[in-house]
Amino acid sequence: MNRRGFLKMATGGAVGAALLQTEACRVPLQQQKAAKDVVPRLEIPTTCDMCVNKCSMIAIVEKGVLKKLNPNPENPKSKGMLCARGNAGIQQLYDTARIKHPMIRTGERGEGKWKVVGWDEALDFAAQKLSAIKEKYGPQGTLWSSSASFQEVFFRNLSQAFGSPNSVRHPTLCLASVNLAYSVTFGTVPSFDVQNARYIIMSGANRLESFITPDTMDLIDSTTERKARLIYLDPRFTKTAAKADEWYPIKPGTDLAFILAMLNVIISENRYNKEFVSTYCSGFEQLAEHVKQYTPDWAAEETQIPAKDIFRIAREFSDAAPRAIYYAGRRSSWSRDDFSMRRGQAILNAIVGNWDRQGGMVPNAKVELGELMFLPWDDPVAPRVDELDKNFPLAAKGDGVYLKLRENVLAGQPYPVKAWMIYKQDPMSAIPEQEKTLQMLRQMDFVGVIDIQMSDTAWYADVILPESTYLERLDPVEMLGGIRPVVLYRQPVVKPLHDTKPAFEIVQGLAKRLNLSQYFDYTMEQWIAEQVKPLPMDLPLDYMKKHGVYSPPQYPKYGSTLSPDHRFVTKSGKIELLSERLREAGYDPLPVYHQPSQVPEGKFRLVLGRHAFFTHASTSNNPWLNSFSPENALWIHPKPADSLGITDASLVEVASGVGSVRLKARVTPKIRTDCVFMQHGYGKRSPWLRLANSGGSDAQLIETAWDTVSGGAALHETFVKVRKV
Amino acid sequence: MKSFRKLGKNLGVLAVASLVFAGLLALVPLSTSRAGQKGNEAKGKFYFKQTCKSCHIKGEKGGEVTPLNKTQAQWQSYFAKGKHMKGTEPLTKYMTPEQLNDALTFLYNHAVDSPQPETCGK
Amino acid sequence: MKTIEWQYLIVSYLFLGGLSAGLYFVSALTELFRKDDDSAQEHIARLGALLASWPVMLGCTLLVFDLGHWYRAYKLFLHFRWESPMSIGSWLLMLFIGISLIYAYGWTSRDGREHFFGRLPRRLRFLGILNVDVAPWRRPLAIAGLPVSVGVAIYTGVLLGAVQSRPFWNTNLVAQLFLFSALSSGCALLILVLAMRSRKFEMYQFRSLYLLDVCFLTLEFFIVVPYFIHGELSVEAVRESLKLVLGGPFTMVFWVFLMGLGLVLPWAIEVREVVPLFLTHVQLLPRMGVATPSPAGASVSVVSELSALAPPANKLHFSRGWAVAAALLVLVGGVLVRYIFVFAGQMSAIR
Amino acid sequence: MAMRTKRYALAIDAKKCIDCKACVVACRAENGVPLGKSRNWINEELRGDWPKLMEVFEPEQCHHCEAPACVRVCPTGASYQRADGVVAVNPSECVGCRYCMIACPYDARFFREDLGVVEKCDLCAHRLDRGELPACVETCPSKVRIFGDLNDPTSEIHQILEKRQYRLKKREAGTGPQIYYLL
Repeated sequence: MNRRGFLKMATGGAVGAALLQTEACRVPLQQQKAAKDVVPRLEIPTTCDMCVNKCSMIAIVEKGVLKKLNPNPENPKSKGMLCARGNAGIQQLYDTARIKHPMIRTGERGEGKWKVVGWDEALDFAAQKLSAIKEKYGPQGTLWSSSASFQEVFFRNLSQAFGSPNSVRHPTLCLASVNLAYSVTFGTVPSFDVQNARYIIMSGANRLESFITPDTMDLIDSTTERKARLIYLDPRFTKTAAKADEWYPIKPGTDLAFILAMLNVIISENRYNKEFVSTYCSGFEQLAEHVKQYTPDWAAEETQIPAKDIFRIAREFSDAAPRAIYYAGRRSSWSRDDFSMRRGQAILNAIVGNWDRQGGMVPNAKVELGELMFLPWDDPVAPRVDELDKNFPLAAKGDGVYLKLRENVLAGQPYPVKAWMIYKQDPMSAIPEQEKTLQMLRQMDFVGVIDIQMSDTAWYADVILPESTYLERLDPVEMLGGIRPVVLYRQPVVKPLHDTKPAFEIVQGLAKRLNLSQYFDYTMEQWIAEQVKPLPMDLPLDYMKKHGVYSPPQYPKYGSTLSPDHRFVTKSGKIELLSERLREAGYDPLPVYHQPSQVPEGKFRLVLGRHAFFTHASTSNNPWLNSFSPENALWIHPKPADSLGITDASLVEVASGVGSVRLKARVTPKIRTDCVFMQHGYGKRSPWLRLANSGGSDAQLIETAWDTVSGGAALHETFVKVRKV
Repeated sequence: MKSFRKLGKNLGVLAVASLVFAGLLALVPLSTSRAGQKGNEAKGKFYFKQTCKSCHIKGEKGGEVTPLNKTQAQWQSYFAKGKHMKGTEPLTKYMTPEQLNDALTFLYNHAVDSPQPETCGK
Repeated sequence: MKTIEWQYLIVSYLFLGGLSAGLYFVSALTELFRKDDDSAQEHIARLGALLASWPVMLGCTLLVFDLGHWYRAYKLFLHFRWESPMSIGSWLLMLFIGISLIYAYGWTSRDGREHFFGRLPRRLRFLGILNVDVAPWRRPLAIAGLPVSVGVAIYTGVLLGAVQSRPFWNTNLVAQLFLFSALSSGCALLILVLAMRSRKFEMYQFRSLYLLDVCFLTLEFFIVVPYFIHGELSVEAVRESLKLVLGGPFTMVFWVFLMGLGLVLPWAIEVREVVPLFLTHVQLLPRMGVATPSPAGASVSVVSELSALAPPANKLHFSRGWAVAAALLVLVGGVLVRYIFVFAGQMSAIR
Repeated sequence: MAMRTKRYALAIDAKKCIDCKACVVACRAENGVPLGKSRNWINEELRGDWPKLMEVFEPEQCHHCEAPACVRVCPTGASYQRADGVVAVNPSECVGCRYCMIACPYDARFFREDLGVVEKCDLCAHRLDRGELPACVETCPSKVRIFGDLNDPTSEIHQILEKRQYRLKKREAGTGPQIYYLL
């Protein structure tokens, strides 16, 4: 007899009494409640902004309070998903540590003494400072930096109308090397149809752990439901590695050797797509000649991946083509040769012919949006301070090269830059070698920051202009190209909680005071009305308000560029395996392998990464997200840890050539013995970011180094000493 | 004969005129090819969209025209010829030379063989 | 998610509840079997009766304060859920407290009551109606209360044992262990109070307490042994959970403090104290029940009559010190049993 | 077992889980779960030695058992089971004795110090009553969880459980768990 039976026997006499009670408590609480008070419940479709992926969601609002953010399944990209960050957007809105009023610095920079002021005073102050610097140094004496946002266009327009050539964006801290590599090869940056691929190789990207995007979901879908193989190269056993079919702890910086050896195998064994190569590609003969030297046996030495595996992977990859992908994805530059590595991937993808095919690379489809037309400003007279033409002739002009720009500003070359306007960016945390960024801030006569939270950069600003969060403002309509292009709408779901403004109104306020009003003489509603005009429905704005997203039904479409007379947007009109543009600019027209610098004795290569519940350094102070990882730790393999006397959770000091930080060790077999790893986003200086103050800041450690072609910050070129404290 | 002479005279005038025009034309491409990249691209886009795009869109009589219709060299030579509607009317009918220069800059910079460095946040 | 939800308040309550049950059980048993003229036994019964209600009431107070809402405790008595050991337990506790209070009232002296009610303020005089002599009801109350007290004592173990998900608990032996540990604690507290306070009686007059306690401790021992045998022969989860005491955080406290100091040592002391009485003379036993007011002399005289057979005289003196020591050790053991089982049980889980 | 017209349950395809915590945050938002507590969570297990490592992520929450131990031991009936199988807590009846937490083989319950009551996953019963999916199910990026009515032969969960093998956790606890871990 089981215990339950025993109890029944023992207390059988009381059954009658029990029956009376059990009935009464079976009425669900929710039902009792619902009958009493019915709160009006609004469902407002809008677009997430916790990272750059622009997932569609539905805000549940009761009595003017945001209760919940649900995914909006109408978006064919984000489908029915909302990640941890998306769900934690509520916390960003109701964060008590938000900047609630415009503020002007009263004490020393970084002292944290602020005066709360009205908008007029703050804008007058900023405009007067900018004008004074324009007077003294010319408009080029101002630097304008910003990151992707639906309202970034207004900030960038202001910088140009002001006459400054110096706007700098985040891509050289992000995906500049990939974009450039695919651009010079295909004339565009394609999307990867991971959902339909059968064979996926991923290196230099940690897609399942570091970033949740539609690609992440599609990858899981293809690897689990459609049995696609995932081959993953990473010095660290990440969550992507946990899900991969094969994981190789490749020696950092040698990915290109692996790719070149694959090219070698595929070409020498005639496994490339001959028809495709002859119809659409140029420079194949030179490529074939070039990769002869890169044998798998040679690559095995370089990469520490067995030659037989390189052979096999190359064969499997070409067999699976065109449903085979060497995945590019979104990521940073890791080495000084990062561009070449990405070029190698692009070439590899090209010669197996997986262009514009289901399960391969697909050029992005677009939905045309209208544009509010106004006569723009005159071009700036001065050249860019980072001297792009001279240093990085192929880099995107509007984005700039962040590290080179910092070097030049610090040197005052070719001219002084004395004002820095920053929108939605935290250079202190985002750029390697924090000490230099701090110097750069200190040498400015004026620093103005538009942000929603007191970032480390805002902490050193002269004036802070608080922006309303994405849940409190109306944004321009945004088109997101891709295999399934979408148009996205972001509308306010609650009234602004504090004395904050959308960036557009801040820009308008500044423009008025800088006598530039003629360029901002319109309303957000007018701007949006022009944008939605070409959409195919009768009342496009009403549609967007009701649905939050529009996606043309005819996608996905494959093969629209697959006709022999199609002209690729390259110099030759072909897919350039050998790049004319690179040759013209004085670079190697084919990817050449350079051995990475070796890890010095007694040191480790510092490798970086992040987890998908954080967006870079911007959400590590969100309490809901921070709770998953309240501080970062230094991953170190048990072997070196033993010899250094480091045990799990013991405090260690990590020192590079430019700085040192202290954080706890995490002794784990999930990393190579010659590397240590730390997560991005911690060790903040700003006391307002209380939760993210813990742990160590990677920005303090990483040394200044960049990819020679794209200018992207090379983040894995730093060696560190580790010692137990 | 008279009429022939007249014709010849006229032809001569025409020839001189055409020579002068050709010379002028020769000057124009020289100046535009140099200034092709020196105009104001943003303004050029504005003029292109405001003026050209009123007819050159899908379904309108001009047919769709985007920067990607031509290569950089083709755009340059098109503007050098300065003729519109299969060479029947001058481009200057629609824009000032300065505006044309801006428009060329825009089209040149986004031509089908132009570098297309893409960015993030699109 | 794994937390230790029930902590020291619950440990204390389980101990105090068991203690009360033990006190009542011993008191009632003594009352039922004592001779009418046996003043020492009557003393034991009275002492047990008067003490029995308090620990459990204190324990219940602790229990209420361990709840998330102390003021919602009344809800426990708006329901009777026969499947829930806690529901049964709370009703059982109420019943027990009621009976034990009436039983205790039955042991109050007439003088004391007169005094108490006589001094009530005028406004409360009507309470004089409560000035009734329940003494005649002592035996019926003892009979009625015996099963209830056993229920209270055993229920604390059932409460734990009825949890399928905690393999450390999920055996009926826990209930038995808690029962005998509770009864033994009751005995021990009586021995302790008597040893510390009584000057009227000779210690040997309370041999029944010793005997009972030795029995209870012996039974406890023979529950612990099969508990391990059973456990080791059981499913993996149970074997796994036993590691908590067989090589885990509770090994030391279990074997040294509970088994050694809380069980074997007091058992040994009590056996050492009580055995000579049986070795001396069979006839001694009935006579020992007779009240002999003079402390030292009488007992010596009895013993000297039988000096030929008896062990040395001093062996028959019950030592106050040993009694106190043994009682304290038993009580500490009683607390430790609950401590170990409450904590280790919650740490055990099916994997 | 009593006949139910509906039997809500979850199937979990753990190999799709990438430990992104979206479900945990969605639940926190939907149900006002205080920081430091959680109605659902993700178990991680690392096996093997470098470089032959293996890591498994497995979301878990209340198993909404067929014979829930928590409901049985609850002294006040605050823990109850709905006709559709959902096991829930009525906070106004809960006295906070935490016996249910101890009785739960899955440690799926937690005590809210601020309210003095025990809480747990109720599969977002209020959402179910509106015809919506539980928050964790809806938000999951890789769609690890499949929610539905086992008694409905047309439901996805019913069909997938007919096709695929599954594992139930701690069956020996005898509570009849209803989270089906797909193999």
